[in-house]
Amino acid sequence: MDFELSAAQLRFRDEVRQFLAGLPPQTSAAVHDTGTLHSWDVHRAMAERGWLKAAWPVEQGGQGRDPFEMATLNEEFARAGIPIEGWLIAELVAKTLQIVGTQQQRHEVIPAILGGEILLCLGYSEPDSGSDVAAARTRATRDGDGWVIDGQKMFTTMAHEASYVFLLARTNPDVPKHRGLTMFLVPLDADGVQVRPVHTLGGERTNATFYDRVRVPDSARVGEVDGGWDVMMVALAFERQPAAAGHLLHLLGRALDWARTAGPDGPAPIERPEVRACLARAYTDLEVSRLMGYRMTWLTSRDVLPHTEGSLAKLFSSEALMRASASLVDVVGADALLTGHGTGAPADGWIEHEFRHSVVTTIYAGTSEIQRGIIAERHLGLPRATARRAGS
Amino acid sequence: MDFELSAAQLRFRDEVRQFLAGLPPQTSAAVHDTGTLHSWDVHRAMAERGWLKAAWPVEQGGQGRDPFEMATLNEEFARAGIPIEGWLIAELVAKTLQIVGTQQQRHEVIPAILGGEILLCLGYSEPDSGSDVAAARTRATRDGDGWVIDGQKMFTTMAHEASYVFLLARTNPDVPKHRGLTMFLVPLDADGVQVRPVHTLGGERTNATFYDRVRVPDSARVGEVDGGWDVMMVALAFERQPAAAGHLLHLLGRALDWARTAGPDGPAPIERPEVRACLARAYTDLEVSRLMGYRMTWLTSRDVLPHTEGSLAKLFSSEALMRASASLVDVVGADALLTGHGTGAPADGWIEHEFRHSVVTTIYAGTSEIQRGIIAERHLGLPRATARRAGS
Amino acid sequence: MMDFALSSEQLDLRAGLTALFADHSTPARVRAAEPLGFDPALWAVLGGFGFPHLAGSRDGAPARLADLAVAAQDAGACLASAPLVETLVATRLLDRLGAAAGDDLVTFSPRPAVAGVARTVPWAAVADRVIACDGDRILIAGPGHDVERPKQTLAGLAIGHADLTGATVLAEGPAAVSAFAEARADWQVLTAAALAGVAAAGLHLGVEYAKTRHQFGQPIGAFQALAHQLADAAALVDGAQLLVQEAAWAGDTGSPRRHGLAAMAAAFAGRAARQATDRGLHAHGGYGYTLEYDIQLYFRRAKALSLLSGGESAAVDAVVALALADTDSDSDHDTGRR
Amino acid sequence: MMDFALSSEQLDLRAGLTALFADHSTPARVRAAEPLGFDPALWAVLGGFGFPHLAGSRDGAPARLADLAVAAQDAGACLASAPLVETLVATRLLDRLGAAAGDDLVTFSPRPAVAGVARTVPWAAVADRVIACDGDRILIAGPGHDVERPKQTLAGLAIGHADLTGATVLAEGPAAVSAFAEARADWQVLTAAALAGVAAAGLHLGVEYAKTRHQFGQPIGAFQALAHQLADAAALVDGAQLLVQEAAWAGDTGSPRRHGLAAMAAAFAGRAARQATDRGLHAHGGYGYTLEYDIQLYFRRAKALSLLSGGESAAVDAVVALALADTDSDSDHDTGRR
Repeated sequence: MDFELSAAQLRFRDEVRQFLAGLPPQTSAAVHDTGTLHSWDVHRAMAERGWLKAAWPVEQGGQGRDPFEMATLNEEFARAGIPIEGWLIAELVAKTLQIVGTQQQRHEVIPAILGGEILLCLGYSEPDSGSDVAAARTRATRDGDGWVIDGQKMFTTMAHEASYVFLLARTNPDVPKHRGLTMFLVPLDADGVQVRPVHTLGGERTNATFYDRVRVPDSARVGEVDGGWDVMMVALAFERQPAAAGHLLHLLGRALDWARTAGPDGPAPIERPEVRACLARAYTDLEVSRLMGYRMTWLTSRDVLPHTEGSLAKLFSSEALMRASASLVDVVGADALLTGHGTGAPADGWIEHEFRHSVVTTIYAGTSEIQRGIIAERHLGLPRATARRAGS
Repeated sequence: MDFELSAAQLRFRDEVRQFLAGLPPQTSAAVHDTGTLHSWDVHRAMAERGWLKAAWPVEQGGQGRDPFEMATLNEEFARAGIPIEGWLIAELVAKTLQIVGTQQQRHEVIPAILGGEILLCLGYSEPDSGSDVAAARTRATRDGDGWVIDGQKMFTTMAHEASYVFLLARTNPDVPKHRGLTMFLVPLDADGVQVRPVHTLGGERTNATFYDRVRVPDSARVGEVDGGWDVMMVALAFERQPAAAGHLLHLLGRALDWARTAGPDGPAPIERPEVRACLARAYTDLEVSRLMGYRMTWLTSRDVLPHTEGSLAKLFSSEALMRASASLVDVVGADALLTGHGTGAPADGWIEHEFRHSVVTTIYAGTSEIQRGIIAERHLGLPRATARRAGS
Repeated sequence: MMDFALSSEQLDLRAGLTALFADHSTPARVRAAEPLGFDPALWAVLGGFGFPHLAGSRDGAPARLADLAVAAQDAGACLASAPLVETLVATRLLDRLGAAAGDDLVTFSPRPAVAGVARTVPWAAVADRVIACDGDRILIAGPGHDVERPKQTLAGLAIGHADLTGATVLAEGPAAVSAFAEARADWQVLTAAALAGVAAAGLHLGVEYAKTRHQFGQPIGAFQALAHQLADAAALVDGAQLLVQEAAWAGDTGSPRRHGLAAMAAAFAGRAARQATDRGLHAHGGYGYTLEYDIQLYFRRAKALSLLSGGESAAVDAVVALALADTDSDSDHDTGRR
Repeated sequence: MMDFALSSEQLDLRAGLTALFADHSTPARVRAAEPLGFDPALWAVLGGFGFPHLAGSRDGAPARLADLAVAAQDAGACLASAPLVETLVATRLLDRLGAAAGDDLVTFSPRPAVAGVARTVPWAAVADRVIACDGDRILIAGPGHDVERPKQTLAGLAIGHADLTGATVLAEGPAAVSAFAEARADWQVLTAAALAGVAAAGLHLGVEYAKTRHQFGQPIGAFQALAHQLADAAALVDGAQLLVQEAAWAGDTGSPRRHGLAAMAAAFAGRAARQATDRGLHAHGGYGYTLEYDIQLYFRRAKALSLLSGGESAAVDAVVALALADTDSDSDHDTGRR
């Protein structure tokens, strides 16, 4: 049993911290204020340091960083409040293409991703299929050597900055829903693609994307025809650790700064018992969230596929984030009504910001209900329901 | 809108309070310590005052008390911690017999109940049917002019003090489960009846009762053959208000007494912020529970059948009782490990006692899950499920 | 004798306001009034309806808080972008102090001033005058008073910090302290009513969405886990409505329990509104997080009003005092506990 | 390098104890030991296994807290009616103070004495000696010390109040304060381990019951509402186990985070155990409330150990101190937040 990073891992963490310390002041606020949780400046600076391919083997031009180093990199960016959504999504697709992509896809797309030239977005969710993602209705129809895509995707975050959408489409409506799906890599500048902004409670911009007779060659297909579900499972296994733990880390940092700073009209908030109780509860939940995350990293480092550890981590950390941010707003009190960064709001607006953001963390990447269902069935071995009867 | 009892109602409340004040000290502890939440002394004293038939019309020998007076009587006994389970169960059956019983049953059984001579118990639950009470398997088989009863009932509280069990039995196994049940009034001294004590976490004694070829005449039948479910619905409508609100009232009284008494080693607990916060939360929940209860009384007083008001009251007050008693035990601290009445335990052991008792209030008379189901479907109009699928 | 029914006057008031808000406080209008959160056209219509003057006494009899609570609840349910609660409270306070209420927009600071500034006062950014308590004095500032307007707030409400330098003294000494306590209790009851309205409407949005949204072959509201979360919220919403009614009645009858009940109602209605809108939003899945759906408006308003009222911690002292007073009054009859 | 795996020694220890408890700490034995909660025969068997001496140092190297935590967790899972945690803590403390541990049953008071009395000390009712802290002194009382034994307790644990009059001073001054702080942290970690064991076993009982109990034509564990309550509890149980491991490791490595983590682990494991046993009991329906089912034993033990540890409020100061120290240490690298 060991709960410490190795000396090499700590060295890399310090390198990341130095990078973050060298960013212009207000980078975090500026990136958030654009609504797009991606900064090309930061992205290119990361590319310069080779970090976009840090996890890639040295023989493939990467840095051969181990899973703990990668987790640390994520965590330090989260702590500093610098969003790297764009990179995380693109890297996830790159890793998936490395396994299931064609040689052409691997050679054309992966270097552009890892070099920091392009971003990608995920086209899974649709207006009528969120939790039930396999119910996707966007169609891909054979057209000679290629395909024609028609439909709509929802929550295609980064689509307005991305070059491709990694798109789940129905190619066979006559088989069980999981078995009639195929994955495509669709260029967002193709004719017939439209991107409409969707703004959110947390201030982030996401998008609805529309596909009207969009033609792609068969080389845009990723994986087998009707094998899209399997491709998506590969991609899901690469999903980063739950983002909620990173948000909790960021929130607690901001909250602790706020709590130990004396205000003009009195002692530091941390002197108040309800502030201390709230911080203690939240900090404990943060520790547990981080341990759950590091355990997933540890499994990855041993090439063990997580079983239900991911669901436990996702459920716990996102619910903890909601609880913590809501209570912290409460202990800030009426002044928490004041919001925004650089406006004189308490904790420069970050406590209130994380509160508004937190609600989505129990929704995306599998709602808390989905996670509880997985834990109930696969972790606890509870039976599946056959039917629900009256009043029960 | 009015939230005050009338002068007559207040006079009756004072009468009840004077009665309770005149009981020997430690009556509450003594009754609880027997495990049987019934005192024949108290019961007979109530009978002397005519309170056992207080709700009965004057022309039938009762006192014609209105629903608010009856609610007040219940509440004052609850506040004083004097259990009247025995009377409440017996009265419920008396009211049911008054509507659906035969003339013989009304003349023989009701006066004995209202005179304080006999108690009854309810034989609904079985080892394999708790929430799903209509799944009862205890059989009643025709035998000449009478019936033979075989089976087992669970949670037949008061059976060891009662003269009859109001028993739900299956008379027809070949129809949908709700339609093959019949209700009987079975004498507990009949041959073949056995009563086995079952002790509980809260200290109360309940019973398992066994029925081995128990013969009863057809005159023991209550309501139509295969009409038992309808009879039970009549009885359910007479179920008193949720007992949890009364327990919360009792708990808060004890807790406030404890909180404002200075200990040997320091100031009164009520000076501690966490004690105050806990009391304020619990007292607020008590006020809401009482309002929900009084609203049901008000509906009764206007001869309106409650719709989902009972479920809202039951769910809220029992969950509030669990929360309140668990938190109060926590603020009492390590000394809450000391238990029992008259042993020097904090609050004479009552906070810890209500904590142990509270867990059953979210289970009996319809679990919280049953109540939430009723509220979801009938109060909110949410649809019933047809099936539950993977992970959701 | 207890009676939970609304009076026919209250039912008429509700019907009138429901119609008014359906025309003049649509979600589109609520959005258009953001970020400040004030809709002058709606305010003018409410003025035509008689607000806030109908909070004053007529023929010597003060307006009933229970009626005003009906109005506040309706306004909350439609997220009315108008200073209804605070102007009603200010009108009642001026009435109580024997001061004439003009046609100015007068708002009320529910929290006492600190260092001569009333901070985070709802509607101060658009009010002509601000009433606040500073020590044992009740002050009224403006017009032309110095108000700092924050750039952004969680949910409109035209928040401002009002500098009370040079403000007129309306009352001082024990009479002022006591009048402020009454006004604060009025504010708590009416804010609780608004929160109960937000809670009920937010829950309703979640329930209606859950009835129509299908996943895994059935409406999501048929999934027990989601349905039960909404049922728990429904119990809180129901409790909040009852508590608001009782607290308003206590204010109208001068019950000694009125201050405790007002604090209780504000805290509980805040809890109900936060949970109902939170679960209502969650029921919407990813759509609940988008600005295109209305539930986020309710979610933000619930938290904002709850923060203004100080939440549960602000109610502790008043509720504990009520609990102790009730206990003493119940044991006047020398029941004791056996 | 992080490693979450138990060592082979720990796995062996667990296997040995699992077999031992399966024979000597059955539910029947746990019931038979009530109300006092002490099973002398089990204690003798544990003595044969090497408890509590194996908490002492061997060849100059102190026993590992991580190993003792494995034992405490197994004991918790079987509700062992024996003073395992407290005697291990006492042995480590005596070892640290250079005092010889005899064959006496020596228990440890996790809370300091008040007015010369160590109140509510686990196992004081059956111990030969009691170690307690009074001001800046560590005292050891007995044999023949004056112990008041409460008649009834929530869950056995042979609670007693020990009068420390005339007790022997083991240490005093700053060294004593610091030694007590270490011992208290040890106690928190091992109690957290016991609570994690209670939590996991209580949850397991609830889950197994829910798999077999049928209502409305299906196992009740297939109803989403119940299944999801158990899933939430499972996440807490999992978190408690991780936190116990980390806190034990921090104690063994002398990490400056050890006191904060020990307090955190005790508070969190208490939360997990309370919720897991509460939901486990609820899953049993009416049967959970009867003394015939084992879940109530777990429910009571979870609350009792949690009360002994002081729950979450007792952990606040240590956790806040940890949070501040972590923040300062992280910003030594001058990252700042952007």
